[in-house]
Amino acid sequence: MNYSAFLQLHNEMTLLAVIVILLVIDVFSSEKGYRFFQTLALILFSIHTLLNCVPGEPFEVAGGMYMYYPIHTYIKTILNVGTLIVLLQAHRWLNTEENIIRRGEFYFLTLSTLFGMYLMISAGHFLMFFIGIETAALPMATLVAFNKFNNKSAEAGAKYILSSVFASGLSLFGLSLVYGATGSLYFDDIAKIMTASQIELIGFAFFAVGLFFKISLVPFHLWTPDVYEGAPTSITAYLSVISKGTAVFVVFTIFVKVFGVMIAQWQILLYIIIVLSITVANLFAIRQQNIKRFLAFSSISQAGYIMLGVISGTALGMSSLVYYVLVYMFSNLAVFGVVTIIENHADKTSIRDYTGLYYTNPKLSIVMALALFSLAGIPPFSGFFSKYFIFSAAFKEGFYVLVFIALANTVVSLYFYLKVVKIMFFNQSENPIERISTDIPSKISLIICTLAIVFVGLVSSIFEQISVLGFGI
Amino acid sequence: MSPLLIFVLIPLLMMIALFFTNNRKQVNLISLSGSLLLLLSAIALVVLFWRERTAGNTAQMLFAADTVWYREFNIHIATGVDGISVLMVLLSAIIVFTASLVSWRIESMPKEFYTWFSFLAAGAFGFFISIDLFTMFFFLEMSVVPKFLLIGVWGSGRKDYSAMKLVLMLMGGSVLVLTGILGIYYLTGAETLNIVELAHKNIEQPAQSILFALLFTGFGIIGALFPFHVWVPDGHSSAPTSVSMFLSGISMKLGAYGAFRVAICLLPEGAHQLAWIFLILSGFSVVYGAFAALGQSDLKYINAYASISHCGLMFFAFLIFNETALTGAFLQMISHGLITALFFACIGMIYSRTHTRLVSEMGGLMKVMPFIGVGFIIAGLASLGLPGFSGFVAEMTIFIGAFQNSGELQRWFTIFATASIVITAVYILRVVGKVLYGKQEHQAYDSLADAYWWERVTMITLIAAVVLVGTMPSWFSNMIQDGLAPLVAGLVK
Amino acid sequence: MGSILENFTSGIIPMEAYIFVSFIMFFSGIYGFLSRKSLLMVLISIELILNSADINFAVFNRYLYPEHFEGFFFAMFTIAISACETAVAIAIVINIYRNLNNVEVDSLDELKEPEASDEK
Amino acid sequence: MQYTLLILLLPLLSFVVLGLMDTKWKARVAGSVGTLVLSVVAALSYYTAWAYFSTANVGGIYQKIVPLQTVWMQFSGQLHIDLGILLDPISVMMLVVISTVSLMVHIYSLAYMKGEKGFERYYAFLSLFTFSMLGLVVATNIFQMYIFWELVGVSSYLLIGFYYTKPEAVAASKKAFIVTRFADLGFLIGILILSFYTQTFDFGVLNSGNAGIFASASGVTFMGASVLSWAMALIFIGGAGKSAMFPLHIWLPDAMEGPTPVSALIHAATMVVAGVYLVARLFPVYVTYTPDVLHGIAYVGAFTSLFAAVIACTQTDIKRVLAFSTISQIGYMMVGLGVSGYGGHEGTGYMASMFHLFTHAMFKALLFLGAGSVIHAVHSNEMQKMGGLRKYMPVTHLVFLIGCLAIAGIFPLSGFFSKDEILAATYMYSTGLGIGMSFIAGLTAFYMFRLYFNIFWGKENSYEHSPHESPLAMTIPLVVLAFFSFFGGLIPFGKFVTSDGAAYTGETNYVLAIVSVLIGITGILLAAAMYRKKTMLPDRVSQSLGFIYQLARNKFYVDELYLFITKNVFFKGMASPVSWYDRHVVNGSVNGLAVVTQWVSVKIKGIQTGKVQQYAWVFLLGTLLMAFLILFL
Amino acid sequence: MAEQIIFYILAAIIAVFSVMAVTSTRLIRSALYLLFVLLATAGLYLLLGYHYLFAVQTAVYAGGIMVLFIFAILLTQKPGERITPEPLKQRVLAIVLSVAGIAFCGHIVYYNFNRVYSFVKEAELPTKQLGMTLMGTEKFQYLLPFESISILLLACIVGAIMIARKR
Repeated sequence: MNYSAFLQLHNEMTLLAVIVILLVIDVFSSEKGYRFFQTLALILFSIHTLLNCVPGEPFEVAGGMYMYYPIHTYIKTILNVGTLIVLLQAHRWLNTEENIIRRGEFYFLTLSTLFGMYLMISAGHFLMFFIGIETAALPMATLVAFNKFNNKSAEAGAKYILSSVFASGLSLFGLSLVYGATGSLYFDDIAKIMTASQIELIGFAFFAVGLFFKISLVPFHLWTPDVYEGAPTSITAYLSVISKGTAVFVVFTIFVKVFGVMIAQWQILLYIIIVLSITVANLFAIRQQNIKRFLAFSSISQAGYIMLGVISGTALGMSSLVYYVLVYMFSNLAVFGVVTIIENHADKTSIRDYTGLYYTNPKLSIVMALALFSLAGIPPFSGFFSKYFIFSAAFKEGFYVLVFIALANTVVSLYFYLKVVKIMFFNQSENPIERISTDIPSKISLIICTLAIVFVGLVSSIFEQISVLGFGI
Repeated sequence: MSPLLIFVLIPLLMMIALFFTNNRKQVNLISLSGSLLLLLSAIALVVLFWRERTAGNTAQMLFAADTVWYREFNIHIATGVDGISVLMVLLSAIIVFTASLVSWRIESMPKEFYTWFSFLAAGAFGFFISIDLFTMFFFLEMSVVPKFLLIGVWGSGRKDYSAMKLVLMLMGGSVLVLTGILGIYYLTGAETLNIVELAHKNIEQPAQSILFALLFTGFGIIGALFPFHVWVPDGHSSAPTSVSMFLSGISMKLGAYGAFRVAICLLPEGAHQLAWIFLILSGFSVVYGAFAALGQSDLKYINAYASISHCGLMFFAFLIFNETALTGAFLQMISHGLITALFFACIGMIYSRTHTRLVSEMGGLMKVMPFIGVGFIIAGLASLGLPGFSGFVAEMTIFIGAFQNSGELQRWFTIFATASIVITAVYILRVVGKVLYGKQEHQAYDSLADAYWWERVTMITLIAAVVLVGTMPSWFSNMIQDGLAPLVAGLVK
Repeated sequence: MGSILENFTSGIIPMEAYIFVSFIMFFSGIYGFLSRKSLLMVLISIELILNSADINFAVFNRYLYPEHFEGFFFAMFTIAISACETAVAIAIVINIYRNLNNVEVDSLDELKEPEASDEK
Repeated sequence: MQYTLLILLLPLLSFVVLGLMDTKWKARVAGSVGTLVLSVVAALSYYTAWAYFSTANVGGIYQKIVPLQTVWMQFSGQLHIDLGILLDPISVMMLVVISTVSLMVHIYSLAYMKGEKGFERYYAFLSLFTFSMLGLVVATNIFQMYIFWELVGVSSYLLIGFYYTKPEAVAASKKAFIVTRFADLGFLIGILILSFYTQTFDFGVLNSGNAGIFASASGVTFMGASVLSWAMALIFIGGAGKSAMFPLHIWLPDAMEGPTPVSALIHAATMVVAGVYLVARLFPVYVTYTPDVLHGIAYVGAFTSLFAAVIACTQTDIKRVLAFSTISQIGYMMVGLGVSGYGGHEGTGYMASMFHLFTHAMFKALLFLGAGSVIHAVHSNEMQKMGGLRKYMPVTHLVFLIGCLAIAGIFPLSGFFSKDEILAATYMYSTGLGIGMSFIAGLTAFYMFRLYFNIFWGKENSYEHSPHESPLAMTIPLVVLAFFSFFGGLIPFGKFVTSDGAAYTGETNYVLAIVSVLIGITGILLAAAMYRKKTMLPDRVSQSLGFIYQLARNKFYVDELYLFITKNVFFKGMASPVSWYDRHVVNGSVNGLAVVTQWVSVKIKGIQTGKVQQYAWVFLLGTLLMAFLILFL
Repeated sequence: MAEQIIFYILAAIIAVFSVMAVTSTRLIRSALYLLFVLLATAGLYLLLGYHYLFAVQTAVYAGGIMVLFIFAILLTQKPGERITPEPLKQRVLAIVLSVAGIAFCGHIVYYNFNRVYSFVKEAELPTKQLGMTLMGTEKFQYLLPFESISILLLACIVGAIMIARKR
């Protein structure tokens, strides 16, 4: 029994330390000290992020139950940065009267789900993985219902937990079948034993649902718009970026590493799901009026694009995928940042309310526009690069038609992204959103996002770094 | 880093500089000096290019430079110019210069306007100097954002609809192009995206034909090939003047240039295989556009359809696959770019004064604004292919070249396409007659001002260019043939 | 089915019997989840689903792979997880009750696709 | 003889300078500059003619001289467009004609256009026209000819539309340009076909008689005719457009909306004979390889001639009468070319045609300028507003009479000689055609003198302010032209201009000559009887002719037919449907794509009900389908 | 023989009460039926020789979760309140889907587990060994998940409290 091995998990450990410190402060601090709670939390979390951003050598802990590859550092850092941005954006919202007493919980729960995601990423065993997925899901449900006196938020929480539990029930069932067929729950062992027998296949099908639910791919996406609409905006951002990003990464590793034998089968599956996800989500997105609902469908469609990296099943696909997540995170968070600010100040979430935003809040609307362009994949913004790479990765593996369909769908997605831009820029409103003076944390978050949107693509070394490590899996 | 990148850097620097401006004077100063600098650089490029050539440099691409960007995907920032791209850069510089002048007194938000406009320019220049498929596509796509905003914010009429339609259709074209580019890259198995190197690689049939169809259609959409031209009338007519000039002067040329450089040169077999389809489409486009122009009543629509007709001729010439026709095609690109820019400039000037673009509501403007009127007539005469102006040279080269093709279909369609010169004459003269001649429609027009100095400079620059091409065509055709020579060998069967 | 009857007498309970029981439980749960109106009933159904998976794990472990305790522990941890999940779910249900004064699934319909779209 | 370049460059320079200066110069300065330049050009032309005819005759044959030639555009292969100057008998003859008439018009306009707004512009355009026309005639290759052909067209357009505030003038200019452009399309296609088979544009090569260059076209037929015939016929269409042959003649009468000196220069003397010149230029090709086309040209010319003559008898606008007369006379020239053979006696027609071109230019310019002088005095184009002017305008009256006699072919005026040669050639070709042409000659005499008597005799109108003789600047050119018209016929034309370059002196067919003169005199007498005094005779005649008279008076409704075709077929039948199609079908299909997308989007919203159990339903169904797929696919 | 009988009794209980639990119209009865099912499941674990699992199942499910359910039911339902029956269509569809699922999965599972299984009849697992396994960090030892799940529990408690409390 070598407990010192735990020290190797410094990423998880420091996060736990942050969680525990915050919990203790939340519980015991005085009224005065409490004022600096958020600042402290942000500083602590930033320190945690900085401490864990350098990749090390691969290792295993607990007999392969926890596995580390250098690429994990990148994906976790991406998540850290994303979470940090979300926290920055939530800063003002948490300082409002009704939330101030709950902000300790907010930090605690958010970081707990992040911890769960760490576990998902680094798991080498389905038990760890399952615990991770539940740690990421259950506190998340409470976060979704965070505005508990708000009917929408409560309803969203209920919908989220019901769907989530249903998904994990199916997933668990599938897992039991996989276990029955292979006799192990260690990734490596399963990969060795697995033969793609029928029972394994059916187990896989049920198991995959749990993940597809998290990524919200069609047809497992139906909860997404409702939950995104109802949840507090910061949580929606968190859900759409961090939660989804993790799941996507994990899908890749598990599909390739554990279910690599049945690559032919899951490629067919993903083929259909990708086409459905992109198309259906796009079709829905074009008629949305609520910005959050709109972003929900946008994120579903983006998830479909991300899955192109998975379907390729190659190292190139992996690095493209991580890169895509990175870019998607910045772009989406920029949009959510603006949405959060406007919701907090003007309490407006309908797309129509954004009419003429450019004429009252030019900076906000430009950030939003850039982010939307990036999401739509228009150069010179990073979104273009990430899309190109992910298409390349899939194209290289011979998915010509799939790539073409996905590309054709970018036209539709461009339409609805531009619709928002159009509303913001083209016409002046009679009843515009007032001029907003943004709080400093939100500003910082938006600046970070904007810089990233512009430069992540142009600076090739970022991708090079990821791609060097992409071979690690 | 390639010296050619200054063509991208200058607009970007302009954007940065514009960011710090806070009044119209500064904005004008920066836009004027920037675009003038671009124009001078372009002229310098032409001179340097010829000096290099006469010094015996026979490399296909001059001033070539190659920086690795994304190693994983063999994406390089590869730049280089041959005779054709030099001319395209020159054309772009002229149009950017004149277009920035035309909007000298744009009413709302000049700073933002010029910022986006510079961005637009950067994309165009980048496209022409790139010889890497990825960067070409990158720059091609880069213009989507500014176009959308420029039309939507500063446009007129059904601008929302037009901006959206334009961008979506161009995006549709880009989708096909991107698929084609990916196809070329992965199916050749080449470790490069450089178009010069890719030209030596081969792709099996039928993949080559499929890719050609994708690429040519894709670029065809951008270049307004029938029946993918529908963005043109709405887009051009809703855009503000300088953007209209840019759109028809440069943007549509991006499509044609790409169709040649990428689709035809890299996929010659596919091109030969499918030429007949596109030949019919483009030949039809020529006459169709002319007829459609005849049925319009809005000046910008007329010119938009005229553009469709003229651009159809470029595509038509590409598919003839002989050096004469190809030379003609590029001459036509230059010529049409200049003429249509001149046209749009004049229309914009008239519109800004009369606040209508309907032919029926104008009349007798020649008396009120003779300078603009003369410019308009010259644009019209050049457009209908009067000798001495560029249009004639280009069209005749195309017709002669096209008729030298031994294929029956090609020759029949050449004859068919020549019909456009009559129809063009009809609608041009109709417009000139209605707008400039005859009786004045409204008394209020009496007090309208003639061209201001910046408008005069615009028109004179463009007219000078048009006349230069029209009277000294061999300077230009030599440049073009310089670029074509290495390419044609692989094309002509 | 023949083998089950045969095994009935031979002394060893066939594994399929366990699995069959768990399947019945699982799909009852599914049925409940899909059809019942009360949120609490839905939660009860979920318990059934999770529980059936536990049985599977335990049985597979016992019958097929007795050398390690993978299934055993998985079942054990899953029980804990379902406890967590129930706790959270019930908290949320109570919150719903507080807000809406009932626990009907169908009353969760404020968030849905709007009827009309503002497109022309 | 490189100085000939100056003949071209000077008018161009004049155009550029005058155009750029526009209103900055005083009208007088602009006019003088233009006129001065033109006189230099004219002097140079005369010198060139003298030099050419005195030096270029080698072995009895006039050589073609190309003093200047430069490649303007090089195409791949052998094709290239050159710009150069070709001197041969017909081009030199044309140089003389153009510069003479142009100079006269320049001088004449100084007075005629005095005080007009845009005087400077007028002179600029005149210079441009002169440049283009000179460039056309000295073209060394067919493409250069096409280039200047177009330029001529545009300068004609600009000059007709000189009074741009007058809707009729604008319409007329448009019509002229478009009709000729349409004809040019044929020209262009002809050039394309010709160049495709011969791989050359050069007249020198085409006319060299080397059969080798046409070898590749031999045996290629299309719709029963050889492809070469098609090419040459198409080229002729180009010529027919400029020369207003039926049915492309409709623009010419309308073109009279332009200033009268312009009509004299462009629409009487020079540009309208470009078609004749074109056929003459390519005559060796026509006559050797496509005689069928040449015969066609003869019949087209004859018909046009008759047709226009009949119409001319009924018109009341004096400029229109002259315009139809022009058409008729050009028809004559075409007939002359059409019936001609190559060389020697066979080639009489060619020589006669060129001769007639020359004389016609003189007397028609004279007639137009005379008419201008009348119009200047009366401020109207209508015959009814005139009458008895011989008292007020003696000089004009005299020169006009000379012009009328010349065109009527009365010995010894110039028209007699040239027309007689044509008739001779025609009779040589076909007696029937000859009789027809003789009849037309009679008609010509009749309508010209109808015009003459109506203007200068007949009942004296009451004028608001009494007409007076035109100023000197106008009468001097008239007198000069009258001189040429009178004595031009005495030039031994066959010595200079023949189809093969060798001098030829035809023997006069006296019978024919006498008969022709008699026919002419008959026409004159008839006209005198009807119009010399105010009688009821014309009305009665026109009434008795009734229907035919109405047809002729309305120009056989050709204009209306055109209008119908352009309006209903071109605009309503093509342009409107195309733009409708574009807006609704092509555009609609793109918009339709968007609409369909929207529609689907609305249709599928049903799966997003907000009911969590329904979600689970889809969820499970999806799972089972996935399992099914993965197992059985 | 007794084992078989016990098994089939337990199986019957599970099957019958599972179905009843999800079809009953009274919530409190449903909860009770669920309790029976859970206890019967515990019995199955006992049959398999997993005594420790039996204990956990009884304690956590029957002891903890059921209490939560009962509380929740009492909190939200009036005594004797019946749930209005669901529309027939919804139920039929659910039945069809469930039966289809059972048939499909049963088919696949039944015809694919053809490996010889070795049911080793042995006494209860030694608890000490279990404890060591739970606390170890080698392969097939479960300290890491054990620690991780503690975070989950803590987080869920905090979350549940946050949602459920009044403020």
